[in-house]
Amino acid sequence: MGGGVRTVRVIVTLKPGVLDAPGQAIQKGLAALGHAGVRQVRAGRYFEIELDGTDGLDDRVRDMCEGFLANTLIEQYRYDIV
Amino acid sequence: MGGGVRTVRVIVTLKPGVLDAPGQAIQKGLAALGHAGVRQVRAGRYFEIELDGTDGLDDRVRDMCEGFLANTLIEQYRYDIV
Amino acid sequence: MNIGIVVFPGSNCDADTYHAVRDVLGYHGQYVWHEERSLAGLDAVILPGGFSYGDYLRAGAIATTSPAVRALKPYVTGGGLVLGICNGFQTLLEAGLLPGAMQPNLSGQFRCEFVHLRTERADTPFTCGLKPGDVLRIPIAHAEGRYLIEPAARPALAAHRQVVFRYCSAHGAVTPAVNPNGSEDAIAGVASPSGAVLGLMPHPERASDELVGGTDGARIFSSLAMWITTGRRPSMQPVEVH
Amino acid sequence: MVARPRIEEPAPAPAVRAPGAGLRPSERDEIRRRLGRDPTPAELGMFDVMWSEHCAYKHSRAVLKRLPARGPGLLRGPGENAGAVSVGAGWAAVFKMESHNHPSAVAPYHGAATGVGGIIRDILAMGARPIALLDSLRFGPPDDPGVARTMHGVVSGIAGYGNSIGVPTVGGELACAPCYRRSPLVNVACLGLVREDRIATSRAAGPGNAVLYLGARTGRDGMHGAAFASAGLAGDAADRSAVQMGDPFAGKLLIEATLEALMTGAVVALQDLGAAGLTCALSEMAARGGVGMEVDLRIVPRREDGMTPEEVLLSESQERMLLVVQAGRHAEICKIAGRWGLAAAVIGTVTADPLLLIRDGDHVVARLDPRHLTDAPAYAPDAVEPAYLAALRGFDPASLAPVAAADALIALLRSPGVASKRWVYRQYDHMIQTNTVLPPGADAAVLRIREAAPRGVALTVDGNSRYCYLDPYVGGILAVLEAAQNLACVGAAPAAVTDCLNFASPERPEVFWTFRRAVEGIAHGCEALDVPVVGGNVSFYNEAGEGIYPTPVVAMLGRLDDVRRHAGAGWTRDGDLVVLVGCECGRLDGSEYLATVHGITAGRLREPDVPAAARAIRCVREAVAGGVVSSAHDCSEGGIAVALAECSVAGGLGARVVLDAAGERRPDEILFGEQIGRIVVSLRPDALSALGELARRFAVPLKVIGSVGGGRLIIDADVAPSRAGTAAPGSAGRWLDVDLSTLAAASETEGRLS
Ligand SMILES: Nc1ncnc2c1ncn2[C@@H]1O[C@H](COP(=O)(O)OP(=O)(O)O)[C@@H](O)[C@H]1O
Ligand SMILES: [Mg+2]
Repeated sequence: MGGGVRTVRVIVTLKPGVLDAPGQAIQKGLAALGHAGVRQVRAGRYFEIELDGTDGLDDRVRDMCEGFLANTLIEQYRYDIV
Repeated sequence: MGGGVRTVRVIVTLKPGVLDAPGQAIQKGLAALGHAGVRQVRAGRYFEIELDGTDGLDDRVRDMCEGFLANTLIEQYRYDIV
Repeated sequence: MNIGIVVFPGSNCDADTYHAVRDVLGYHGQYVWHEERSLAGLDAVILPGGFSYGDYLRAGAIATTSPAVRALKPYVTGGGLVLGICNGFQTLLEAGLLPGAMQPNLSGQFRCEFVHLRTERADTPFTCGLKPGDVLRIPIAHAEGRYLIEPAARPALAAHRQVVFRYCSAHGAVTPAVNPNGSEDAIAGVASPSGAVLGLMPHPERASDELVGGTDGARIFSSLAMWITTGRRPSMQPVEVH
Repeated sequence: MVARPRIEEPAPAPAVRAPGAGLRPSERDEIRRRLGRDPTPAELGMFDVMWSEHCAYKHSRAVLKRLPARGPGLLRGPGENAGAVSVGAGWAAVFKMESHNHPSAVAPYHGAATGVGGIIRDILAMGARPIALLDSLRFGPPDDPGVARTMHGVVSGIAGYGNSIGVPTVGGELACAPCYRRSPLVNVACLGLVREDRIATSRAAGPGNAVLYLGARTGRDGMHGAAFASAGLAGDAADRSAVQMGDPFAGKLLIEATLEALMTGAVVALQDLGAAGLTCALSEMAARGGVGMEVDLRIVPRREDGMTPEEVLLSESQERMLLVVQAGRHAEICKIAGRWGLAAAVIGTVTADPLLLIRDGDHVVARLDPRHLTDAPAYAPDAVEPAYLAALRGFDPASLAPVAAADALIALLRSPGVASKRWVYRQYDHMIQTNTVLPPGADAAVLRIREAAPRGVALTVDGNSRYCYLDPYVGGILAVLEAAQNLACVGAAPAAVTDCLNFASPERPEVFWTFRRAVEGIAHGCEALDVPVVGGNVSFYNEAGEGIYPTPVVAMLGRLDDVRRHAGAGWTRDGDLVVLVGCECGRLDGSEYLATVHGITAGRLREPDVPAAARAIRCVREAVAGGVVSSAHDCSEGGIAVALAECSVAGGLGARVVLDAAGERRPDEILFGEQIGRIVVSLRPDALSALGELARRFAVPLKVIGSVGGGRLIIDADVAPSRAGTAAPGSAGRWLDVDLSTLAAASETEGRLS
């Protein structure tokens, strides 16, 4: 198995079309603060994961996302490995 | 003022040194599900903002972050403009 | 005496606070809609608990954009008294009217239960009827009540004696076991240096009636009433910042 | 018929689904016959959802007629969004329970959260302010990490929604069994308060009146959800649109805006947009009022571009209401909506003819009698007694190996169904609105009604699915009696019942038989107590893999004339007497002891002596309300030993008790046997004669079994010398001697479940 430590950055957002109440509230808040031209805000979650070993990293990360970090019924995820 | 619509991606995380309880909980959750070798998890928030106009974008985004999206007493932010 | 209770669209302890102030204690209270731009004429303003604007960013963050919260700064400068309860406390932090920041409870969960509070400072408008060391039994109900203060601001907090309440045992002992949310130094309530602005996580309005929750919380409201009716003014304590 | 207008239980659906796919060939024929033509695609989609099991109660309607909808103080029974009973001084309590099982299985947090939102809006539709919530939960064994995740997700979802909107969750129940592993149950009841003369209606009326949309904007949420709650739970993770997301902030705004709108006097009728969205609200409101409506879908406020008329008609977006507003007064309502930051729009008008005319701009998408949609066909499924019952009834507890009493007690206290639920209810704001006189932890919650002081109400939710598995009829009776018994312990008299009937597929004759028997049992129990069933909900098709146990759940509302006269479960005073009200014997059949300690779910349940239990319940209520006793707690799961342990832990005081061990009965049966109508009370010695007086009046057995005091729970066996020879081996002497902190630690779940 490959050694070393890798950092994975995961972003989880709601699928398009799913109600994003936080995003809407933040958009309103920005407008109330006087920020003009904010067309849309989408809110999501971010995870920075330090992982041991480099083998099968994609599979491992996908597993974590599908089984835990995201609810794929309503959320989508993307990640990059640093 | 420059036209067009730009997308800004903001990531807000806790400053180093501030105990990241949600991150620790996720780390434990991953371990309980059998994911070995998860050294550390840091949790944060993610925002995808669609903005009208391209002028002074950096200043506008910094303003939004400092004054609103992040609590700079305990949080740090970074962003990129797509 | 005229106590204003600010109503945000997502406030949900506004009516409870009003009930405690008016029906139980017999003081005059009035609701103040969040779009109000002036707080003039009010002897004190209470920011009640709830979820001001849904609290989808950080608790209290979006509330700082409202006219009523923006009016707080001039109101305080002009000698006004402000009490922030739970979400109101979070809002005062986000608005920069009190030092520090809130994080989610260490448990990661909402907590609704009775806690004990040790009175650390009894010379504020909200605690003048108490003695230092008095233990109050009052409930909490929050998901984000872990009070943190950045290291650089800690000396000032101590020097100005800004910690007004700490979580403690029934006998007044401050131990990690009785800290319900992981707050730094078991801090449950913080005031401005003069004491004119107080924020606390526990809900005194829920402990103002013998039949529901006891009457320890009423002592905070009756302190405020005593302060106002006797015409006392908050005084700056001597400050030593190291 | 009992009020069962709509339900709020969408299930995941395949992403692509033809409209009408859920209809049977005979139903398609019936639609053509009623319309005298082929339905339009939109109409077909409307029939599909309105004639789903979920909305139409196709399989359950006939059976539900058995439930009694009459009783003292009943104000609204059949035909509205929720039932209502009087609580005195001109105030009405509105009460209803609903399930959100399927959504909670796939998205525990959001499924449970939207379940809370949905039931709250049913109460709101009656013009009432929601004042309390109860939750009844079933999960698989929590040592399974997947189950634990679901369980925590559900609890935090209920907390997330209920806490935000400021309605206290004051009680509930939670039980675990393997059959719920992939089919968790999430039932939520809501109580509302409204002045009797201001109870609202959903009957549309007044041709020319405005049909007004109020609330959050419409998106593609939960498309076809209602139709799919009527199919078994398939594991299709590709679907996205059947899961709705709630926005509790919008839910709070909707409560305030709706109540303010009602205060204007301009609102003629209203209903929430729940399952089947606009389709359901439009057709039900029109059909109930015997009128028609003309509606333009173009005007419906939307969240997304490019929605088709069918999508707008069927969307299950949350936090929306439909109002009929007096002609010319809609601007007042729109202004209120604006103040609360909600969308509002007049989307149509009421018409005299019973015709639902739905346009998308100039294009007519549906044109039909609303009653065609609401009067769905009903079916009488076959019912066959399940074969498994005979085998389970043959079980003989005499075959059990003895277990040390203290070990069994600790095991019982640790089991998730018996252990303290503090880990659950401390996540719920149970104090907000400052009316919670007796918080969760007691047998029932007690709320004061400030508007009608000194009156109060009590709330409990009960249902033992193990009993229903072994005998659904007896289980149904026992659910009702246990609820009443819990109310009695806090000093309240039963006033109204709402139920949630959770079953597997009604198309399986063995399942349908259990459904029918359970309803008959509930009906019998309610009739015996003279308490009306004011509403409820049926959830079928709970069968991912194995089917669930028949799980009827009963929520009961009680009245207290003087809310200050209540009691808790815990001992309050050293030296008080401990008295058992009701019969002394319990049985091991179907008991928690069998399940937890021996891993057996079997036995024959006896039909309870309902009148005797009802008398014991009345006796205890009078004793509590009359201030005769200091505490009261019923013996439920785990029998008298667990009840005594709970009284001790709750009161922080020990007790010394002697139980009759004469005769052939096994010690475990005496300690852990279960039976309805047994209540442990504590009282001052000088109050004993008053209690004896009550017991004689109600012809209820009474026995002093011990006294409160010390830091240990000690249970001794009393073997009368003359009969000592006949006592079961090992029964004499000291059965139990456990210190309080051991009991408390066993019951506490901190670090195990939380
Ligand atoms: N899911 C839940 N939510 C809120 N409270 C609960 C829940 N489950 C149990 N409780 C509370 O815990 C206490 C004990 O519940 P339970 O053992 O079911 O009582 P009983 O046996 O008297 O019906 C009750 O006050 C009940 O309301
Ligand atoms: Mg009970």
